[in-house]
Amino acid sequence: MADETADIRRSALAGLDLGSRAGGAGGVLLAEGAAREGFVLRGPAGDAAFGQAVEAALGAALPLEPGEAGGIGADALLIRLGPDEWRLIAPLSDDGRLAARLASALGSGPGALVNVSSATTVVAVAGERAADLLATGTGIDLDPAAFSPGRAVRTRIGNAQALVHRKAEDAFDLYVPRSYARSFWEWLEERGREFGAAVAL
Amino acid sequence: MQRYSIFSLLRGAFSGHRDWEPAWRAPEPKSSYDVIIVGGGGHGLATAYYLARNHGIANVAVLERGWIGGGNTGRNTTIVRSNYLLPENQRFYEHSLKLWEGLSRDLNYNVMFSPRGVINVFHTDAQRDYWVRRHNGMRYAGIDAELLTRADLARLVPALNLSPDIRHPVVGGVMQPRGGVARHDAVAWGYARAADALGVDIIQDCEVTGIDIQGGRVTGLQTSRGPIGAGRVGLAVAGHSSRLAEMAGVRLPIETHLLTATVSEPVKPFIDAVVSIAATHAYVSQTDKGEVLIGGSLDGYNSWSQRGSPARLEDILASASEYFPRVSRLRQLRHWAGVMDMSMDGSPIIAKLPVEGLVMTGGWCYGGFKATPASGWCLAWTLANDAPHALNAPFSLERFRTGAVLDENGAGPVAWGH
Amino acid sequence: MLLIPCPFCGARDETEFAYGGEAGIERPADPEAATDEAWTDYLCFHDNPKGPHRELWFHRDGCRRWLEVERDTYTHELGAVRLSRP
Amino acid sequence: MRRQPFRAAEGGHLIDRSEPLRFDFDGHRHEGYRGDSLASSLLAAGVRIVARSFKYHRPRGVWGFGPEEPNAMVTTGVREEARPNLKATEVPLSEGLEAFGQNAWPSVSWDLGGAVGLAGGLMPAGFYYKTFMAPARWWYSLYEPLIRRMAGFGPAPRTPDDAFYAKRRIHADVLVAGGGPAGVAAALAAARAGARVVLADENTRFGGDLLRAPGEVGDSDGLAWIDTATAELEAMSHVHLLNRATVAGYYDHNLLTVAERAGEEEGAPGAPAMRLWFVRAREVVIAAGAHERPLLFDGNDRPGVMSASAAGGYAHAYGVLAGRQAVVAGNNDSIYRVARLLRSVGVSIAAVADTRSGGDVRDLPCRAGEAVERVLGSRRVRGVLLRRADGRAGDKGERITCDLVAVSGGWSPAVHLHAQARGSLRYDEERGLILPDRAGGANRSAGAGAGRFDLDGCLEEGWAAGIAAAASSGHERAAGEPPRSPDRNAGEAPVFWQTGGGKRFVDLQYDVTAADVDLAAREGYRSVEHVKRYTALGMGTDQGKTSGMAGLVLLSEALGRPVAQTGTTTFRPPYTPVPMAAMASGLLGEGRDALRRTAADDWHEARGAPFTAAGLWRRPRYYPREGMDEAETIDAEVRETRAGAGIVDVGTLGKVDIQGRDAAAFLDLVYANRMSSLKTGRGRYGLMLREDGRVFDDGVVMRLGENHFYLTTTTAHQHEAMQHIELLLQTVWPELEVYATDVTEHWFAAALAGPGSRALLERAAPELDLSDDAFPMMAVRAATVAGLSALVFRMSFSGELSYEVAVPADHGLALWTRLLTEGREDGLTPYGTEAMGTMRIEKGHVTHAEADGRTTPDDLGLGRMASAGGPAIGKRSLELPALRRNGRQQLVGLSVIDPEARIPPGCQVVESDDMRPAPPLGHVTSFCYSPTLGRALALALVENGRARTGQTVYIASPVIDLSMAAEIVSPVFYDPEGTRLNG
Ligand SMILES: Cc1cc2nc3c(=O)[nH]c(=O)nc-3n(C[C@H](O)[C@H](O)[C@H](O)COP(=O)(O)OP(=O)(O)OC[C@H]3O[C@@H](n4cnc5c(N)ncnc54)[C@H](O)[C@@H]3O)c2cc1C
Ligand SMILES: NC(=O)c1ccc[n+]([C@@H]2O[C@H](COP(=O)([O-])OP(=O)(O)OC[C@H]3O[C@@H](n4cnc5c(N)ncnc54)[C@H](O)[C@@H]3O)[C@@H](O)[C@H]2O)c1
Ligand SMILES: Cc1cc2nc3c(=O)[nH]c(=O)nc-3n(C[C@H](O)[C@H](O)[C@H](O)COP(=O)(O)O)c2cc1C
Ligand SMILES: [Zn+2]
Repeated sequence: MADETADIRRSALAGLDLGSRAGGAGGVLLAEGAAREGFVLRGPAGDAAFGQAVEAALGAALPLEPGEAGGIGADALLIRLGPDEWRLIAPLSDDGRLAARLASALGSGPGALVNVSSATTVVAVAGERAADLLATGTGIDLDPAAFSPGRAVRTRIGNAQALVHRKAEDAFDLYVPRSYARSFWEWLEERGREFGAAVAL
Repeated sequence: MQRYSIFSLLRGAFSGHRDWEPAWRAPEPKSSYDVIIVGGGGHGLATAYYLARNHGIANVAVLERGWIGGGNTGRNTTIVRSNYLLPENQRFYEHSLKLWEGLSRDLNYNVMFSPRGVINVFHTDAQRDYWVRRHNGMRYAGIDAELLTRADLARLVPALNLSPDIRHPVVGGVMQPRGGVARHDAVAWGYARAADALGVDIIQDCEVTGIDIQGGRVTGLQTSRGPIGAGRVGLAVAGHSSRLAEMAGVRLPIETHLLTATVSEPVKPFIDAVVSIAATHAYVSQTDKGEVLIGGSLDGYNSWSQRGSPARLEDILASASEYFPRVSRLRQLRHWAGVMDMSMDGSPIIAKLPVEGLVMTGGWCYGGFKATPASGWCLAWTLANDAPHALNAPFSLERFRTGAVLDENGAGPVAWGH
Repeated sequence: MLLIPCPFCGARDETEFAYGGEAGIERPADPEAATDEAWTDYLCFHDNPKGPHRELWFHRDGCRRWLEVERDTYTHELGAVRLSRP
Repeated sequence: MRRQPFRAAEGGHLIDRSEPLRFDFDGHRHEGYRGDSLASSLLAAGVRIVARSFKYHRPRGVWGFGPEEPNAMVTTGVREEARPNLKATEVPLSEGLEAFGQNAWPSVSWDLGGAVGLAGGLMPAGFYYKTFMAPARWWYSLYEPLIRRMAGFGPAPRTPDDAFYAKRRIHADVLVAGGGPAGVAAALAAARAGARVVLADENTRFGGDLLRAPGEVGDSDGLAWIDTATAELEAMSHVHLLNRATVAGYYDHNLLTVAERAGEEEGAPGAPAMRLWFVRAREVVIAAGAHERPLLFDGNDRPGVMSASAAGGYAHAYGVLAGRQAVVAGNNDSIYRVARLLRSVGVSIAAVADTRSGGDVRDLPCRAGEAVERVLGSRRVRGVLLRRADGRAGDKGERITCDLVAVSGGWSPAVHLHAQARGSLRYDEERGLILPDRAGGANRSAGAGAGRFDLDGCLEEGWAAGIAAAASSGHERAAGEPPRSPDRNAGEAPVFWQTGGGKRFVDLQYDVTAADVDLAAREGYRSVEHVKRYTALGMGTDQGKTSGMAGLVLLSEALGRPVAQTGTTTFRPPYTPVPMAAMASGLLGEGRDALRRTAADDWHEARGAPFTAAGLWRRPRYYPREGMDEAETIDAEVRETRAGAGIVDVGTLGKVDIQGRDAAAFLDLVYANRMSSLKTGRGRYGLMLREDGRVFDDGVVMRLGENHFYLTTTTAHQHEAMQHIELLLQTVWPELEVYATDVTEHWFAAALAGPGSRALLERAAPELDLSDDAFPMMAVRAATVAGLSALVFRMSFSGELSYEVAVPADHGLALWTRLLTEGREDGLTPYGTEAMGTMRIEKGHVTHAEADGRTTPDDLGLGRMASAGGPAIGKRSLELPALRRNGRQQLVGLSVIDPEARIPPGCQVVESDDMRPAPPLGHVTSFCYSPTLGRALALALVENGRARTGQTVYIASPVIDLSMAAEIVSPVFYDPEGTRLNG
């Protein structure tokens, strides 16, 4: 299935021809992250049945700390984004299996699951100056003590809203709305001049 | 009143300027007045002046809690125009503009009204349709209005960015040639001096703290300088309207908001018209002293602080730099904010309140400086005749009860949306 | 620039929020039964104090919750902040 | 002649003599050293006149040392590169720098504008309010242009500033503003205690006043201690040291802006010209030092009259002699220190005049109880007249030859940041100082900025402030011992300001004299704010840093009231001017407003489509064709769609997923018409009202399951609609179990329209039964279309048989291109927003041009629809009298009678075609040329419009002098029976 979609799937950044911009080595590297599946999970955090259903379906506990990004297996995540909102992120190769399990576990109980896989574009920002680059456009405190690796928050960066997943102290995945992605990328590159930002493929 | 003219200045030069009289007296409050105006901004002072001049009512005091002209009159971007959409507003603001045109001579005080043209530029078909329609409507109301091509804009405002490659390119504009700017402080001072000369008492450092009402009728005011009796009371306190009305037990459809303005360091003239930019809501002009004067939209939440947010400032300055790229080479000198009386439909209230003898002018939103003469003129009429003039009859309080609101922007009952 | 302590997200800049005006205005339970006066009170006649104010803010770029914030409209000092719907 | 005649042979800790730099001032070549400021190098070169004053064009020299400079305003760079209004004291010297004095022609030393000064008598404060009034026209046509030309300091900019400016947001426990002894002590203490510290100072080097005058800390040189301390701070990872960084503004909730002139730093190629920091600090320590005050005497603006600490500073920091022979005059002990500093570089001291009686120092030519009465010399200082300070009668005074008058009127603490934070101020009568009182945020002031003038006191206060600030932000590690200094002399100055008469300048920049202040007071401008606005005192680019206090005292004297009652004007940001380009950076173009693109955007672009804006989105207007102009192309797109099939990108519509037990009940409250009666698999057009009864938004609601809906909003209102839905769910009906999710970004959608659309879709989605029975109007089905999983809705905006196909946006371009390929043989026509608009006008569908926030459902002819549902949002308002009254404007169609006529934008609808003022009946909301009907059509809102059907009215645009007759008709021009919806 993944192969079949390869030729029909088109990134929001395709028109930028990142290949032609690649190169250079500076304090920060920008790259388009691999496309992923995304699902909005809604439901009552305090409802034990809901929590159990999620846990049963995913094999991982429902994250309850704001910004907590719970791992599901090796490469899927469930992130707490709001009092009744989570984001399930899974590799394309999962092909909707996690979501399907989740949907059937929720059954007719309270909650909702919505596919938003195409809604965001992933921009990876990494390197020594990665946090400084983000700090040109966001007001959240990026000090690792305040925003530790492994966590994820939704905020505003520059000209777009972004879900920021801090993978490591100096590596971030930004999930930005698809229609904003090009403008956001260009903004990021322009702000990155200060750090000698380079584009990686 | 000592007349001002080039000759009086010459005389002054020879006497070392020792003989200038105070522009207005600093009287002690009397125990009572026929009419008291609360608020020594442009509107209050103009009301007092027109009461004395047009209606022969001179036993009048203007009470100002600080110094006259220190409210929004002293902190606005000074744009004067009558380019409104709704007929009620067109009629009123055009009356005001006509008063502006003769104001310096009327007051014998140069308020530097400068009809250099007010231009609105637009970027999309929808904006074009709206602005042209508005200006066509002005023509039908007997108001001057013109359509500008990009070539016209290039000629009138060479500093304007007409590049097709910017985010929201300018596709055209409209202009009210008779619109312009005026020297804000001079408006307060000129009205004060002229009113004082007709016998009005201007009392500064006098805060109104209560409104005395007996049998449903206003009888006087409590102030920081003691009680003062009053036959009638006019409120002209802009952002403070709801507080004063509340003293009389009246609630108003007005909220108080923050609006920032800023100036650059002064340079030689390079922007001669007033330009408003639809896409980013910024307005730009250059003062006679040389500063580029820039305004934008509200910070967007209730506030009496007179201190705006740097985020709004970034936004305003980015808009100004986008459309006047040369401005980016200047430096920002100072910024400040005002206490804005935002009404629930974006139009003013000049009306009798549900207490006998109590009237108000307020709810001026972004646009009350230009209204100063007509607001004073109408409020004076309403006070003198105990009934609104046809010009201000639509600006009633009842319209918010009946739904007959005058919503220029179609924003609905959201004060900060106007 | 205000720093609003969102009970869910933590302190965030004002620019992440949209303002919603006075909080706690009761919508008439049966609008059809409300008098014009009561209805337009609800629509147009709101509190506008210089001082403590209870108001709504939408955390648009964060948890997307409406918050009820106590804020002094003169000093901008903040008091209690809670989620409008817990 | 020596290149730098006024440079001492040695000394100057800020300069590097091994690196001489050349520069031009007003076209003359000079030389200075790396590390010099333009001011110090001009002084070294012997240039004394550097600017002309604002009003009278009097010659002006350097007065100060830093940002307080009121006089030495220069322009650097030529023509396109010119930067006006820079203070020579703040411009670092660089190789090849070109600078020009301002406000003068042809040059500052020979300025023809000086003639204006001769008419000075005619120009007292506020003179322009008193004249130029008649005839009215002359003000605007004659006087004002003249005044405008005379005013303004530097040249108007000719080009944008396209240097790179950076921004950075940062959080700190403690921000220390000012890096003098107090600030460095505070930063060190706080950092050692464990706090995250930002220390910002506007100078190139930390040290504050120690840069200007030596001092001792511990038992070593003060600057050496500063270096040690900053090195320790530098090494800590939780500390940020910012040089050349001015704390510009103090805002709500302890957000401060810091403008760092990063580009001036050597060895930082590619550094931004400036980096604007937004520091969110838990605590702030304000250690901003103090500004030296002037003395008022006749001619106190002559080049050669200078702040004493600045004169000393030029000697100490740059090895520059601000003159050969100096009179040092003042009212406090600092003048002795300055005199010695000057002497140490070779300035001969002609006299040290102390207004006080004591203070005699043997090694200097002291004159106790004496003050400068008047300056001699017309273009620059040639001497002074000294007189008894107590103004004894009969005292003729003594003339003393000199070329430098270094004056100190005491110090004014820099309370700007404290005041910006809305801290209160108090006036210390005895010391003549305005001091910070109650703090207006989480901040504390320390050192000279808080009125402590001895070095030991500054260190002590700074240290204590650092400890306290760290503690308040939760850091209490032991910080060690505070630094101390043997200097405990506070050097207090009695309040003393002026001597004699003559032209005594208070505000050097705006040429405000003591007489002007007096005049303002006599004319009734008695509030300090009135005096400021009437005379312009303190409104210059220096914002009155040196003049404010003098003005205040003069006004108080004129009014006979205590200074404390006079009060100050309001301190406002920025502390010193900030480049507009720095504020704007990152927010230009798409940086401010992202350009939203649909998934098929690349295709539209490649096809050469011109775009139109729809909110932040861009949409293709039409697809250009060889040999056709715009109008012809649009007509063709319409005709081909109506005759065959067309496809349009509708990816910009807002889309919301609604789920939950109470979803249906909730939608009944949100929409004016009922939604709960929808069957699964079916959709309905819905109208959302604002609570005031006006139409807010419209769209289609589809029921995908019992508790699952999918709805569309207009492109313009997608965010507002989502916010509105959340507001209702979270504040009005929190008990409802409904989850609303914005899925606008996930879905791409294209509409196939036209009689040929069914056949085409049949081929693209072979499993789908498209017969009217299986797939009726307003039905929705999941299907595979062109090999992609999709949702298909049958609905119509164009009035033709039409299907909307939605796929995840990542597949959007594939869907678009596959459908076009599929439809090639049917002549499938891609059409843009223009053709779409034309077709919707022909069908009388409304958009925001009609639903403009003022119209009710009934106004738009949708009254029946609204009355169908239950008590939804906005319904109650429809009962208000003004919304029910007769005579409201109603939506009608206008059919232009002359088939050749075309409607211009922005028309009014009127009863007569003479275009004379008259109240219009209404206005055109949307208009087009209808290729289908062969004439121009419009939708319009017209007073009592529906009752006027059949009448002839005029569509008119007076601004272009055009009008045309039209008939009022039903707004549904095309296929009113709707038969074409069935193909
Ligand atoms: C930044 C900004 C830009 C603007 N730009 C424009 C523009 O370009 N064009 C335009 O037309 N309008 C503009 N406005 C609006 C305009 O400034 C105001 O509407 C107008 O000046 C109001 O005048 P006023 O006399 O009603 O109020 P003010 O000048 O505010 O006067 C009200 C007075 O009432 C006094 N007062 C309040 N309470 C009491 C009390 N209890 N007792 C005694 N006195 C009291 C206040 O101290 C104040 O002096 C702008 C406003 C701002 C803030
Ligand atoms: N009578 C006297 O002789 C006399 C009077 C006053 C001060 N002093 C001496 O001055 C020193 C005072 O020490 P201190 O540390 O309090 O002050 P300081 O003047 O030494 O240092 C303050 C520093 O803050 C900087 N600054 C001010 N505002 C700023 C802003 N907004 N942004 C960035 N930087 C800013 C200044 O440029 C300066 O470098 C002591 O050595 C004291 O003895 C002497
Ligand atoms: C049209 C206009 C021009 C101004 N020009 C200047 C100026 O050149 N210099 C200055 O310091 N302030 C200028 N100001 C701002 C005032 O100093 C002051 O900030 C403003 O009137 C608000 O008052 P406040 O700051 O005392 O609250 C100007 C204000 C206005 C309304
Ligand atoms: Zn939040």
